Amino acid sequence: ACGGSPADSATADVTDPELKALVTAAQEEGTVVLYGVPDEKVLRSVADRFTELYGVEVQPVRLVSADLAQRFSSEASSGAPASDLILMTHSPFYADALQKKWLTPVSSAGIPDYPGDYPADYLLSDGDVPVVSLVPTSAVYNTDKVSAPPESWQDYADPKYRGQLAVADPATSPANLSFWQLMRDTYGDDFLRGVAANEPTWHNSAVPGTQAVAAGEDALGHPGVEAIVRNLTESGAPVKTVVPGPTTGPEIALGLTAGSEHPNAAKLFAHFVLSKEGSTLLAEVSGAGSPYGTGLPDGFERPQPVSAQQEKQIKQLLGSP
Amino acid sequence: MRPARPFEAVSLLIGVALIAVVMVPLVRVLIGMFWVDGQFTVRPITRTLSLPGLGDLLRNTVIVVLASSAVALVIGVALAWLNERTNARMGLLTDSLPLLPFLLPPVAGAVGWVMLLSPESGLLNSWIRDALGLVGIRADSGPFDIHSWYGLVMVYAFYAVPFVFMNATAGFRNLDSSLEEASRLGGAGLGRTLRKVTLPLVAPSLGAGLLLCVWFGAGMYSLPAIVGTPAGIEVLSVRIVELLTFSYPPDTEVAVGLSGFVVLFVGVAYWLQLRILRRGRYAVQSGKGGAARRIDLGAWKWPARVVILGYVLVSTVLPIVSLVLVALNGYWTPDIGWGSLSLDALRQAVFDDPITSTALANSLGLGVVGGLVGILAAAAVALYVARHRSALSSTVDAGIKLPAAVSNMVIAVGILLLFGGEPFLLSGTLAILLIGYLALYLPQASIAADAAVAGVGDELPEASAVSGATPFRTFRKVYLPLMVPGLVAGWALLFIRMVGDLTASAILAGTGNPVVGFRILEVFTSGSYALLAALSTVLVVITALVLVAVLAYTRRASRHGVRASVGGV
Amino acid sequence: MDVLPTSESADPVVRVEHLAKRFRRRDGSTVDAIDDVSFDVQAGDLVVLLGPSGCGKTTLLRSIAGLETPDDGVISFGDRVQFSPAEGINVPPERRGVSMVFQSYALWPHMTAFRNVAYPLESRGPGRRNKAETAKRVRRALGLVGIPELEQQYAAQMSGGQQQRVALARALVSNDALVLFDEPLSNVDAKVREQLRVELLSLQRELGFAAIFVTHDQSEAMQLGTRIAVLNKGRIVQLASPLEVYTKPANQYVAKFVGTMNEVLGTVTATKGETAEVKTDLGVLTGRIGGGVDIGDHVAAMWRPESATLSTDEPVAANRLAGRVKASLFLGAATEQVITVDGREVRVQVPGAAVLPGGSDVWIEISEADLLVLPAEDA
Amino acid sequence: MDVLPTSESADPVVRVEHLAKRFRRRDGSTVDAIDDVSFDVQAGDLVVLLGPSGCGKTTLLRSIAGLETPDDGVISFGDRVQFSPAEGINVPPERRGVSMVFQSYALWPHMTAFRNVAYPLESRGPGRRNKAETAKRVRRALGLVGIPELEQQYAAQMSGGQQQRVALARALVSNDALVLFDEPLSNVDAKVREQLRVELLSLQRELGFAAIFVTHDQSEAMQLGTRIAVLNKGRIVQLASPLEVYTKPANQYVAKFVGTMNEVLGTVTATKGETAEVKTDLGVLTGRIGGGVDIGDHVAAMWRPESATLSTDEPVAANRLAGRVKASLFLGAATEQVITVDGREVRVQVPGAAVLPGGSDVWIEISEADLLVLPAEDA
Ligand SMILES: Nc1ncnc2c1ncn2[C@@H]1O[C@H](COP(=O)(O)OP(=O)(O)OP(=O)(O)O)[C@@H](O)[C@H]1O
Ligand SMILES: Nc1ncnc2c1ncn2[C@@H]1O[C@H](COP(=O)(O)OP(=O)(O)OP(=O)(O)O)[C@@H](O)[C@H]1O
Ligand SMILES: [Mg+2]
Ligand SMILES: [Mg+2]
Repeated sequence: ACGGSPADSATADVTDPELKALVTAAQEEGTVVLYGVPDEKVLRSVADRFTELYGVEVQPVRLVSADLAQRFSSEASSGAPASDLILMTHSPFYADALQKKWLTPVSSAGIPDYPGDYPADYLLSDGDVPVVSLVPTSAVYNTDKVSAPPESWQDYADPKYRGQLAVADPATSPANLSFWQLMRDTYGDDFLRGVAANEPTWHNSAVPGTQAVAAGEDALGHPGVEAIVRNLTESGAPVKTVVPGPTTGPEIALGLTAGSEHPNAAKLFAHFVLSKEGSTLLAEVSGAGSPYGTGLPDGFERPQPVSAQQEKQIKQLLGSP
Repeated sequence: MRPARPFEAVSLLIGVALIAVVMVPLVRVLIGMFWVDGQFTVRPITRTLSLPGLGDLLRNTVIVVLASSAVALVIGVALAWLNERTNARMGLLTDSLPLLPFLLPPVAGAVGWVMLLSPESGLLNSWIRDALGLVGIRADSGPFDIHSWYGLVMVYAFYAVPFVFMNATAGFRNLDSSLEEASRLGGAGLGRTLRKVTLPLVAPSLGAGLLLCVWFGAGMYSLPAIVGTPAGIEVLSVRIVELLTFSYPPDTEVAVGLSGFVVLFVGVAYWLQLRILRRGRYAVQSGKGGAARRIDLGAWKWPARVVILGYVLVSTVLPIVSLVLVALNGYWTPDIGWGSLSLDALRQAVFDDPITSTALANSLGLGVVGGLVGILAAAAVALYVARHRSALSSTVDAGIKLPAAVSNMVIAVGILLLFGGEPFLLSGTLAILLIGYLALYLPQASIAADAAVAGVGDELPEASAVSGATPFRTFRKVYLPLMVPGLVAGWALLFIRMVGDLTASAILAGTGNPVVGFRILEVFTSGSYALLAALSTVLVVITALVLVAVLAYTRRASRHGVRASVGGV
Repeated sequence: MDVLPTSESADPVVRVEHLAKRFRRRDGSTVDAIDDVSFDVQAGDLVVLLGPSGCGKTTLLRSIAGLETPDDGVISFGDRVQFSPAEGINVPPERRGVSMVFQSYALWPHMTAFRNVAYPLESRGPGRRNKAETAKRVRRALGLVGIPELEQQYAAQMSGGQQQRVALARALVSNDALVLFDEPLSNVDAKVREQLRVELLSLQRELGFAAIFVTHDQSEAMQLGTRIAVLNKGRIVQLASPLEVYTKPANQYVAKFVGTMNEVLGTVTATKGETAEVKTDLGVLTGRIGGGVDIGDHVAAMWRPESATLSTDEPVAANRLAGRVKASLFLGAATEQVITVDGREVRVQVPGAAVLPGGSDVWIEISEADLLVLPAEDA
Repeated sequence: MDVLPTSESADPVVRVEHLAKRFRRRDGSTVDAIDDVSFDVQAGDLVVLLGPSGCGKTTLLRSIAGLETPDDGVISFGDRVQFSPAEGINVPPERRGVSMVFQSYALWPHMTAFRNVAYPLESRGPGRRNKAETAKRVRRALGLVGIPELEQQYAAQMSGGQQQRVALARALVSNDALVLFDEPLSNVDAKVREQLRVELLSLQRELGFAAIFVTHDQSEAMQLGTRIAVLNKGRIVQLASPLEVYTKPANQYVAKFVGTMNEVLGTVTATKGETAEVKTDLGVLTGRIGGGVDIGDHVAAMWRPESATLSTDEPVAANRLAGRVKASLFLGAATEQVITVDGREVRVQVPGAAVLPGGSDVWIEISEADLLVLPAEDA
C-alpha cells in the first residue's frame, strides 16, 4: 500500500485522445497476461518499461513455442483463455487460431496508430498478424577452443571441427529448416555433406547444444540463441555468438487473445510493442532484429517455408535423425 | 443382502468421482480421434503403422527398457537383499539412500549425468583423466561417453532401481526366514539358497518391481531426449512428444497411436505379473513364527556395506554433486573455478525470484494438500474394495489404477479441456493443478492405501462390529488409527511426486499458479543449467527431508505392531 | 443390552433353525459350509461346536454373530429374530448385542488394555453411560480375568495368555446374554491353556451368560461343554452332554473323533436285547448295541484304551484277546500300551507308570458294557 | 553324509560343552538365552528339550544346527568339531550335515512335495547322484511318512498334517545321523498331532537317527523322549528319562512344569531315612524326600492328582485330607475332581467317568511314596 499503485507512477506523456482512453481503460484492468517465447529476461525488460510508461502490470509466461501453442489452444478451446496476448514464432498456428476465432485480428482490434507507419513487409495476413521480432540464426562458439570467430558458415564443414559440432536437429523447428535450405541455396549441397562428415552431435533443442559448447564439449554450436548465450556469458562462460554470413531465423508475431480478460491492456501492450520504441527495445534486449531495421545482421533473409520434399533432402544431406 | 450403508455409499462415490476425472478426458480424446465428422475412422491406426522408422523406434525402446530393467533388477534385488536379509543394513541410511533417485526430477538427473560423463567436458571424465594423467596416461576425451547405449541404459537403470528396491524390500521383509534356513540345512550354500529358494519366493514382488520399471521406462521422456538423442537413439516417448510439440497443429493421431504401443508394452508386463501372481506359489506372510532373522555376513559385512554405499555414491551423489557444483559455478565446465564458487545462482533461482518463491510455496502446499486428499480418498476406495469383493468393486479398483498406463501428457491436456472452461472455469487456478496431480498420482496412492488396508486385516474391524460399533465408528476408531503409518507413508510418496511433477505442471500451471515443476521447465528451456541445478538441488533437499522424516516415523510406528512402508520400504 | 437371561424366560438365548450357508470356491465348486443346522442354546448353557478342520464351525459362529450372511434359515435371540431371509431381516453385527472372542485375540494394537475393554461400552451406549461408570465396569472386567494391573499396557507388551485375558474381559464387559468363542485358546501355551479353561468355566458359571465355543480339541470340548455339538461336513451329527458323547457316541464318526477308540470290523451274528455278538477277525466279541444294528449287518466293534484291562493269565471274560506288547508309552498319569493282536495294533491305557517289557505276552479283557457295536460307515 | 551311527563308535552323535549365548535386547538389556549348557546325544537317542516359552530351547537347537553363532562353548558331531571359538571353527549350516524340521513346516511353496524332498539330496551331492537314484530315495522317504500319493502336490494344496509329513520326509531323506525338531507338531490339529507323534517315534526307532526335539508340551515330551532335558532360563535343570523326570523331579520347578502337581508349603519337623514329616497348613504330611532337605527347612509337599485316592469314609493312612467337591470335570479317560480343602483347591484325578455331586464331602488319601518333599524355591 505504500508508494501508490503503478497507475499513479505512469510516466508516459500521452496526448492522443484515442490512446488516452485506451490507457485509462487498461489501467482500470490493471494487468496483462503475456504468453511469449522470448527469454524470460527479455520479456521482463520490455514489460518493465511498459509498466513504467503506462502503469499497467505485465505477467509474462515464458515457454517454448510448442508448449505455448499446446496451452493456448487447450485453453482457447475450453473457452477460458488465460492469456491476453501472445508473442509466438510465426507458424500456421496463427492462421488456424484466427480462423477458429481464438485470436482477434490485430488490424480490426482498434489499436491506436495501427498499422500507421509499421513496415508493411511485416504485416502478415493483411495486417492481422504483425511480426514484431526477427531472430537471426547465429553461430555459437567456445572462445577457449576457437581462437578466432568463424568467418563463414563453411567452417562448420571444416574437417578440423570433426566431432566438435553441437547442432540442433533441423526438424525441431521450421526456422531451422529454412536456415539449412538457405545454406543449400548459398553454398550447395556439398556444404551440408561436409557438415555431416564432421559427425555433429544432434540435440533436440538449442539448449543442450549451447551448454555443451559453453562447457567445451564441442567447439561450434548451431543455432546460437542470443538469450541463452547472454545468460552464460554473464556467468563467465567462454562462449560467444557470431553471424558468419547470410542467415535467416524465426519471426515472432503478435496475437491478441479473443475474449481475454484484459483486452484493453492487451491492446495497449500491442501498441507499445508495435511502436518504434517498443520494437527497438525488444530488439536490443533480445539481441534480435526489429522490423524497423535495428539489430538485423547483413545478409539476413526472411525465412521461407520449406517443403516436405526439401525437408527430406536436408535431413538426408545432414544425416540428422 | 443388507442395504448399502451410508458410509460405504460415500466411499463408492469418491471412487467413481476420481475415476471420472481421469476417464472422461481420456474418452473424449479417443472419441475425437476415431469419430471424425460423424463417422468412425481407423486412420490413426493406419497412419501410425505406416510411420517411417517405426521398426527402429520400437526396437530401440524395447532394448532400452528391457536392458535397463534387467540391470535395475539385479542392482535393486542385490541392494534390497543386503539391506533386508543380512546384517549389512545400516538403519535409516541404507533404507532411504537407494530411494534418492526418486527425488531428483529426471530432467535434472539427465542433465546431471550429461555434465558428468560427456566425453570431453564431463566432470567425472575430466577427473578420471586427471587421475590417469598422474600415472602417465593422457587423453583428451573419455573414458566414458554418456551419449551411448550403455550411458542411456545406465541412467534409465538408476531411475528404475528404486522401483525394484522398494518392491523387493517388501518381499524380503515378509519372507519367513525359516524357508531359507531349511535350505541351508539341506546343504545349500548362500548362493544356491538365494537362487533356488529366496528369489523364486519373492517372484511376485520382483514382478511388480519389473512392471513398474517397464511402466516408467516406456513413458520416460527427459532421459532419452537429453541423453539418447545426441547418441542417435530415438525412442517412442521422445517421438510422441515431438509429434505433439514440434509442429503445429500437433499430430495427435499418430502420437496417440504410438501411445498404443506404450500401453501394449505395459500391458504385456502387467499380464506377465498377473501370471506370476496367479500361480500362487510364492511366500505369503505367515502369522506366527515368521520372525525374520538376518544372515550374518561375517567378514563380508563391511565389503557389502561399501558396495551399497558405493552404489549410492555413483548413482545419486555424483549427479547431485555435479548439479550443485554447476549451480555454484554458474555454468557447466570441467574447469570448475573452485575459488570463485558462489551461491549467486542458488539465490537468484530460488530466493530472489518472486515467482520461484511463490512456485515453491504453491508446490509445497499442493503436495501437502494433494497428498492428503489423494491418500484419504484412495483409502476410502481401498477399504470399499477390500470389503466388497464384487464385479463393481474390481472395476473401481482397476479404474483407479488405470492412469498409470496412459501418457501423462494426454491426461493433463484432457483435464485442462474438461475443467478449464465452462462450467468449472478452473484454468490457471491451483484447483486444476490439484485435480491434475490427483488424476496422475492416484495409482500410487491407491497401491499404498491397498497395502495399508491389507495390513489391518479382517479380524480387528470384525471385533469392532461385534462390539457394537457402527461402520463409521469402526473406520474412525480401528481402521484409521491402524492405517495411519501406512497412509503417512503413502502421503509422503504423493507429496514427493506432486512437488516434483513436471508433466501436469507444464500444461496446467502458469503465472496465476506457478509451481516448481513449471519453473524447472522454464529454466531448462531458457538454457540456464545453473538455475536448473540450483532449483533441483533445493527440491531434492526438501523432499529428502520429508522422506527421511516419514521413514523414521514409520519405523517408530511399528511399536504397536502396525506395519507401514513408503512404497514397500 | 444388560439383560441377563432369567430362568423364567421361555425363549432360548439363541435359536438356530435350518441354517444353511454355501460357499463358492475359486475353482467354481461349491461347499456346504453349514447344511440345515438347528439347535437352541439355553441360558447358562455352554455349547461346544466340535469337529475337524473345515467342518463349518467358524462359519456357523460367524453367522450367529452377523459377520456372515447365511443363505437360508432363521436365527433368533430370545424373542427377537436376527436373521430371516423370508422376513427380509438381517440385523448387522453391531446391533445384535453379542460378544465374541477371536482366535487371534483381535486386540486393537493402538489401544491399551483399558481402552480395548472400554470400547464395547462406549460403542454401544455413547452418551448413555458416564466415564466413571465405564471405568468401574472395565476395571471389574479386568479384575474378573485376573489382570487388573495391566490396564495401561498395549497388546504388544503382553504375553499371549495375558492378551487372551484382555480379549475375554472385552467380551464380558458388556454383560451380553450370549458370548461366542472361536477357538480362543488355540494360540496360547499348553500350560496357560489349561489354566484359562478352568478360569473361563468358573467365569461362565459365575456370570451366567450363555456361550457357544468352537474348538477342534476334544479334551477341551469335554472339559468345557455343558453340551457338545459334534459337526461333520456342515451338519450336526450329535448334540449331547460330554459324558453321553463320550460313552454313547451316535455313530462311528463321533466315536472315533471324540477320544481314542480301538476298532475291529465284523458282522453281527446274534442280538439279545441291548447286546450283540459280532464275528470279527479277532474272534467273536460281544458288546452293547450303540445304534440300529441287526443280524448280518456290517458293524464296528469299538472300545476305549482305558476301558480294557491287561493280565498275564487268560481271563474268563467273554471278550478276551491274546497279544504281545509292542511299545509302552509313559504319559505321566497313565501309560499307553501298544499291543499287537493278530498283526493289528490295539491300544490299552493303564493308570500310573507301568512300562511293560516289549515282546511280553499279555491278555486283553474288555467288559461287554465297554464294547460298543455301531454300524460301520464307509470310509 | 550317509553315515548311520554305529553302536561301536565311541563318540556321541552330538556333544555340547559349556555352550553360552547371550542376546542384546533392543532396550539395551542382555538375556542369557543359553547359559553354560553341556550334554551328549547318543546314537538312537531322542532328547527332548522341554521348557516354558523363552527359556532358550530354540536358541540351543539353532546353535547346534549352525544357524546361530554361540558366544562360547564347543559343539562336536562324532569326532568332528563343528563350533569352537577357541579353535576358530564355525562350520556353516550347509556343511554340518544335520537335518531340521521347522515349526512352520518351512516347505518351499514353489516346489512340489517331490522337489521339496529331493532338494537336500541335490544340494548336498550335485552331480554325485543320478536322477533315478534321487527319485528312488525321495519316493522311499515319502512312502515312509505315508504320503506317496502327494508327490506332485504343492504345499498350498495340502493340509497341515500332510505338510508336516513332507517336512519330515525332507529331513529324513538324506539319512543324517542327527535330526533336529523345533516344535514340529505345534501347528497341527490335536488329532493329527497325536497320530504324527506315534509315527515319528516309530520312524526314529526304525531308522535309528539321533534326534533333538524341542517342545513346551510336557505330554509330548514324555511320549517321545528317551531322555528329557528340562530347561529354565537357559540352563538345563534336569536331564533324565521321562519316568524319572515325572516321578523324581530334581526340584520344585521341574515338578510343577512337568504335569500337574498339588502343592502345600510347610516346614520339615522330622526326617527318617528317605522320608520327612512336614508341618503344613493342612496338617502334618509325611512324604518321600526328593532333594537335600533338613529339619527346619522351608519345603513344598507335592503330589500328583492321579496318585491321590478319594473315599467317603475317613481313611487310616497318614496323609489324609478332608474336603468338599467343588467341580467335576469329565476328561474322557478320567475325571478331574476339584476339591476345596481348608479354602484351597486340590485336584484329584480318578479313572473313568465319575462325576461327583458338587458340595459332597470327601476324604483324600495320599500314600507316603506318592508325596514328594522338595526344597521350596522362592517365587
Ligand atoms: N469365504 C469363503 N469362501 C469359500 N469357502 C469358504 C469360505 N469360508 C469358509 N469356506 C469353506 O467352508 C468350509 C467351512 O469353513 P469353516 O471356516 O467354517 O471351517 P472350520 O470348521 O472353522 O475349520 P477350522 O477348524 O479349520 O477353523 C470349509 O470347507 C472352507 O474351505
Ligand atoms: N535374535 C534375538 N535377539 C534378542 N533376543 C533374542 C533373540 N532370539 C531369542 N532371544 C531371546 O532369547 C531367549 C530365548 O529365546 P528362544 O527363542 O530360544 O526361546 P524358546 O525357548 O525357543 O521359546 P519359545 O517356546 O517361545 O519358542 C528369549 O528371552 C528371547 O527373547
Ligand atoms: Mg475355524
Ligand atoms: Mg522356540
